[in-house]
Amino acid sequence: MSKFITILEGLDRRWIFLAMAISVAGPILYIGITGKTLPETPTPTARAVYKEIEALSPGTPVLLSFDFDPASGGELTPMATSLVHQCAARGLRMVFIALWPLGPQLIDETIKRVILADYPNLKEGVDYVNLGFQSGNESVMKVMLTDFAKAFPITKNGVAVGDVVALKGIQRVDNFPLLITISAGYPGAKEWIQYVISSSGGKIKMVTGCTGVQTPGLYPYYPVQLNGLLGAIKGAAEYESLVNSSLAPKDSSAAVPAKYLEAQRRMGPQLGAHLLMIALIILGNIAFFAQRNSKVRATS
Amino acid sequence: MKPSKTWVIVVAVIVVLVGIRMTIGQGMARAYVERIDQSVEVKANDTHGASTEKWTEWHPVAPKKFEAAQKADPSQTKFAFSWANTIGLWLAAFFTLAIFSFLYRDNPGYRLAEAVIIGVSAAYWGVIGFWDTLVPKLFGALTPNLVHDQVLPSLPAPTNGQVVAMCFALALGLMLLMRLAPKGGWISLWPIAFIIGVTAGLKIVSHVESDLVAQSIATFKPLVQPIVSSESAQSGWMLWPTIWASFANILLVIGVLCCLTYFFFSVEHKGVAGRAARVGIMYLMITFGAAFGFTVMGRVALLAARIEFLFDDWLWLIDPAGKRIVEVASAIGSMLC
Amino acid sequence: MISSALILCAISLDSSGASDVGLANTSITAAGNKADLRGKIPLNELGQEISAPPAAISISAEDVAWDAGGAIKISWQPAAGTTSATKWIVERSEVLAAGQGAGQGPGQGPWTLVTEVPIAETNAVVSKLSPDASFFFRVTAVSPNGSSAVTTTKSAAKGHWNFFISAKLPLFCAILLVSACVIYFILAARRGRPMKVRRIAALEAIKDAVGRATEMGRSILFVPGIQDMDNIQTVAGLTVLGNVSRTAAEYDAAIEVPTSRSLVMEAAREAVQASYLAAGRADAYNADAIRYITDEQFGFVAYVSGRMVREKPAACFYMGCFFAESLILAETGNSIGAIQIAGTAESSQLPFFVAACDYTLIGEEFMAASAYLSGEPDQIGSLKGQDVAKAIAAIIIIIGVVLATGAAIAPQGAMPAALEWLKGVLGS
Amino acid sequence: MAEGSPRIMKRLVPMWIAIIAGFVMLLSAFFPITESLGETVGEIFNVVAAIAFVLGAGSLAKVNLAKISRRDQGWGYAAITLICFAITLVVGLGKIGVPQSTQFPLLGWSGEKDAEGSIFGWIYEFALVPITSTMFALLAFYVASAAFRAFRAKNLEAILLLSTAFIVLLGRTFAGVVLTGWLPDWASGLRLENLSVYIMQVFNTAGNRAIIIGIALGVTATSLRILLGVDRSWMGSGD
Repeated sequence: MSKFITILEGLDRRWIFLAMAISVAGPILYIGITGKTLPETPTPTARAVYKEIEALSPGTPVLLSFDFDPASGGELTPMATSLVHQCAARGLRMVFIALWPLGPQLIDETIKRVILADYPNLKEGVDYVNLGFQSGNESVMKVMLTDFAKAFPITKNGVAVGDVVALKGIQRVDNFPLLITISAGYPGAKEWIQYVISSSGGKIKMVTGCTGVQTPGLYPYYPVQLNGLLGAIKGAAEYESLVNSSLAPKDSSAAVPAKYLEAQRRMGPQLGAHLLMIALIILGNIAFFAQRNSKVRATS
Repeated sequence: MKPSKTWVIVVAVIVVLVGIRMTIGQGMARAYVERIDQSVEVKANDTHGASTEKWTEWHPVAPKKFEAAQKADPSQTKFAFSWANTIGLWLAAFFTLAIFSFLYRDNPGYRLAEAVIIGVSAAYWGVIGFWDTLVPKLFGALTPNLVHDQVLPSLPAPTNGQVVAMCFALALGLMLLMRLAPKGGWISLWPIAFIIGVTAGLKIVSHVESDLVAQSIATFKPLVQPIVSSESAQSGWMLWPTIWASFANILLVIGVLCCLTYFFFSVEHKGVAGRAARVGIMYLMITFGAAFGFTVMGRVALLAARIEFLFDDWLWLIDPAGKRIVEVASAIGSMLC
Repeated sequence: MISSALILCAISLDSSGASDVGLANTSITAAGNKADLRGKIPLNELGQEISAPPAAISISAEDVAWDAGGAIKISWQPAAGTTSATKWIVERSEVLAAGQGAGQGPGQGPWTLVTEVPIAETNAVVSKLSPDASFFFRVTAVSPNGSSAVTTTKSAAKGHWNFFISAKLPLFCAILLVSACVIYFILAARRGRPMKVRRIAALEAIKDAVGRATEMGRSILFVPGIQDMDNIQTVAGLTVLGNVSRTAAEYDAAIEVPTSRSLVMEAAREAVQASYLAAGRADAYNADAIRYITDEQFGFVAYVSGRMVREKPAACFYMGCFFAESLILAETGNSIGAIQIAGTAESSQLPFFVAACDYTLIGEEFMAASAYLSGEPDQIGSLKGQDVAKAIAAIIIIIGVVLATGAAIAPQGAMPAALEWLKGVLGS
Repeated sequence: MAEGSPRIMKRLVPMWIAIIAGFVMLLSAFFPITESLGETVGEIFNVVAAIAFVLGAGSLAKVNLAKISRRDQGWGYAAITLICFAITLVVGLGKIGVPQSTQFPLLGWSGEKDAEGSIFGWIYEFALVPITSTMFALLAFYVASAAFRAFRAKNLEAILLLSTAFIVLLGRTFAGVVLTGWLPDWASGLRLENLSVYIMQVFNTAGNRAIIIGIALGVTATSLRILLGVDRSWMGSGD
């Protein structure tokens, strides 16, 4: 036992790194090969996101802001997929924008993955439109408050927004009853709340999918300024299972396409890593107490 | 410095394993593309007549599609093997492994990846700044015809205000660049002073409005929050939910006030203030612990994405998205199931 | 009475929304596509009112007072009785010279769609109209069966400019109050009133860290965050850098500042150079030690962590706006045994700095660091002013909580009104 | 350095520029005529920042060229950095390999700079993305080693820190459901997944709210110190 403690005390952190690599890679291989995923029970914040979108009648315009880049794609791409999936199934008019320079590509990828693949009858420019990226962070949001077309004068394809059917009746950002943001940092959900939601006087509701780091910082805004929140991959998995179960045809037992299971697949490595973290914290404390006891004995 | 023996062994083992993988089944890490023939009708206008513009683009496609097409017609030309993307895939895998190797220690592989990323990303952001900011904003306002005719035909004409603003921006930028001139470099402090002043002025408004006032108002919570049963309003308060909701509000209000006490600068942390500050620290520690726990999730997801890249796109071990006709993984899978 | 094909399209788009209610989800849910539904639903099968809805009885438009200018509020009175209409379409027209706009009303030009509002609402605010021009407005009720007759304003309305935005008065007062507290104590300090502040361990450690770097003959690493100059944390980080580099110049320690923005590099150079000058060590200043690396977050981190492992700085300062890179930097710094002092207002990153650094300045402490380090009485005075503002905020919170509690216990009493009044005064 | 004028030009003028610019921006928020000034200044800032890239690029080139010419240790890597920088800049600014845009096929420069087929897009996909996202993924490892070292029950604060992290970690995975899922409905509040939500809603909200309020005051005071010319350390401490 004492030998074990000595090893723990002087443990090279590279062993921890190795353990982490194994506990993440193992489940990925297992799930990747067998295709089994863990079940999910949605929490209220994830259910709220689902409910807000479901509450809109078909044809309602929604603003989707992709404020992230591929570096956070691991957490946020599954959310983007499911959010667009539900909006498309609900028949909402989707207006995509990005305040991160790499956002427009991610929008295109999501459109390709969900809309073009499964909702081919939705028309670009009518049922959805990608307005691309605008630089300026929160100043873009402020412009949107007074003049949406000024903030996003042209679509990603270079069409003037005045000619886009999907934007009919959109004068200001508060013409969108719902704002959906997918956010990885600055500018992101917090800035949307600060500059848009708090100035709109309750006209716009907002739901967000964000990284794990941002989640605690956004809880103070829920549920008053923020109506729904997907925190990290767990939130993504909960919401994904909600969307999948509501959209699955009741009579058929056809398997859900793998692209709609991305978040739930990621929960496997998540479990492995979390268990490792917990083990590490316990081991660290065993080492700490053993050390302290031996010190106490030495001094007495 | 010569790479140590351990490194030679580690690299050799990886190379051997990858070599074995390449020879089993379908092999690994190849990229395919699909030919897209673009054809666009151009309407006539003042400068040119009507024409049909044609060109070819190659877009990435799943290996499965290539194999299916090849099976149906071995001489097809719609799908093709892509050298550029295959090399890119191997390069990406190398960079991924090189960065991971930093966890063991600094090494030539990491230094190479580091050197590449600094050069590439600095230039990347310079290019983005040029095409996304300078062209539409600065040139779009000062030389609108050039931008309109060459790059962005749909850019709206600039307003007078925009032209004035961009002239001002250009002047500030030139002052900044005076740093490079042999004399008069001190003038570059002026634009910096302007930016610092503007930032300070703007941030006062936004922080007081959305943080100070809004967050204070959000704390106006009743310490007793009666929860009335929704089924029968006659039954009065529901005991347990009421107690819980009230308790949560009390904890919240105490927490906010104690944490604020911790931030007082002119009061020593002694006596009543000291005790309140200590409670405040406890709240902060719980806040930090929760944030830490949540972050672990996100970080693991990112690691999982990279490992999936290695297993899926590079090694062709797993295939969650169904991009290939996989026989290695499905064989193992049927064994496990 | 539909004026353009585009609006027709909008109406038919919306018809699916209405039929969603009327047909109780028989056809839409599976399709999820409005285009298919156009013209598909036989109107008579709805079993409801077949004719178009009644028009609004009257309409008026007036300038919104004390706004940002150019906004007009349009109000109308709907016809009595229930209707199957789902929304109002609001349109505007500029006032045209006589003779133009043939076929329309007098002086009314082509109508442009302004907004659509649910049928339950009876007013709409149109903003950002050119404040010099006058406009006519008209509303149309729209149901799945068609649209009503239009109701047009009798005279043109104009959105006037105003001098001050009254809705922002509470905010203005709040800023004034906080500023007054800060300025009062700055002036008091200048008059010689003694100001005491509690000690902050992290700030006292800065001098020691610089001293240790000097003793060991190693460099100091200072990272002013990864955001640009339009972030106040970067500015605060640079003010700390001004103070730290002064100490470094006095101790003759080498300081290295990698930045992730060109502008920040330029500003950091100005701050450090002036500090060396003030310390009488202008000759020791090396501009190349303050260098731009890359704007890319993780490219920057790759450089800084590689540099740390190779150069082994004795002290690392992270002062500014940080995101995910915080832990990579702090863990790498920890592995080389550097003294690490961090400060940020990015609350999501505080846990990592707290876990991996020796000292961390939390939020407001970081903002106050420059004032502390300078030791100048007027700057210390401003901290006292900040405290008074904080105490006022705490008192307002307590009053609000008392009112809210009263309102919850006695919803019929005067408390709810008082609570609303307080919120209104604060600008909510 | 010249005598006489420098003190005014180098210290006094910048200070007043900052003071005037700051107060104009502060007040502009309250008057309709100037309300949109913030947006305009935001655009100006972006353009200035883009122009400043010339300075950054200059510094990058200078530092690396010096390394190469001095044959410093690792000068080869400096050369690689410079080569990568030059290549990316050229293919990006020149839009090399970018196909025509389908909207305006006659305009040679209208294609997307990172469109499929462009070299810039290739560099982005196969160098920039893998390196940056792997760098980001390193965090998973550092989170583990930081937790092992720092989460030790040294005192009450540390115990709170580690036990909260513990509950959140457990509550946010399937493990939480397994461990406490058996609790009956009336005690469902004690289930780990619910517990972590309560922690977020009560303690985390309280802590973050106080931090946010504190920062708001800190920002106001910091900005005021700069705008009143009290804190001039951004242009060097001292006089």
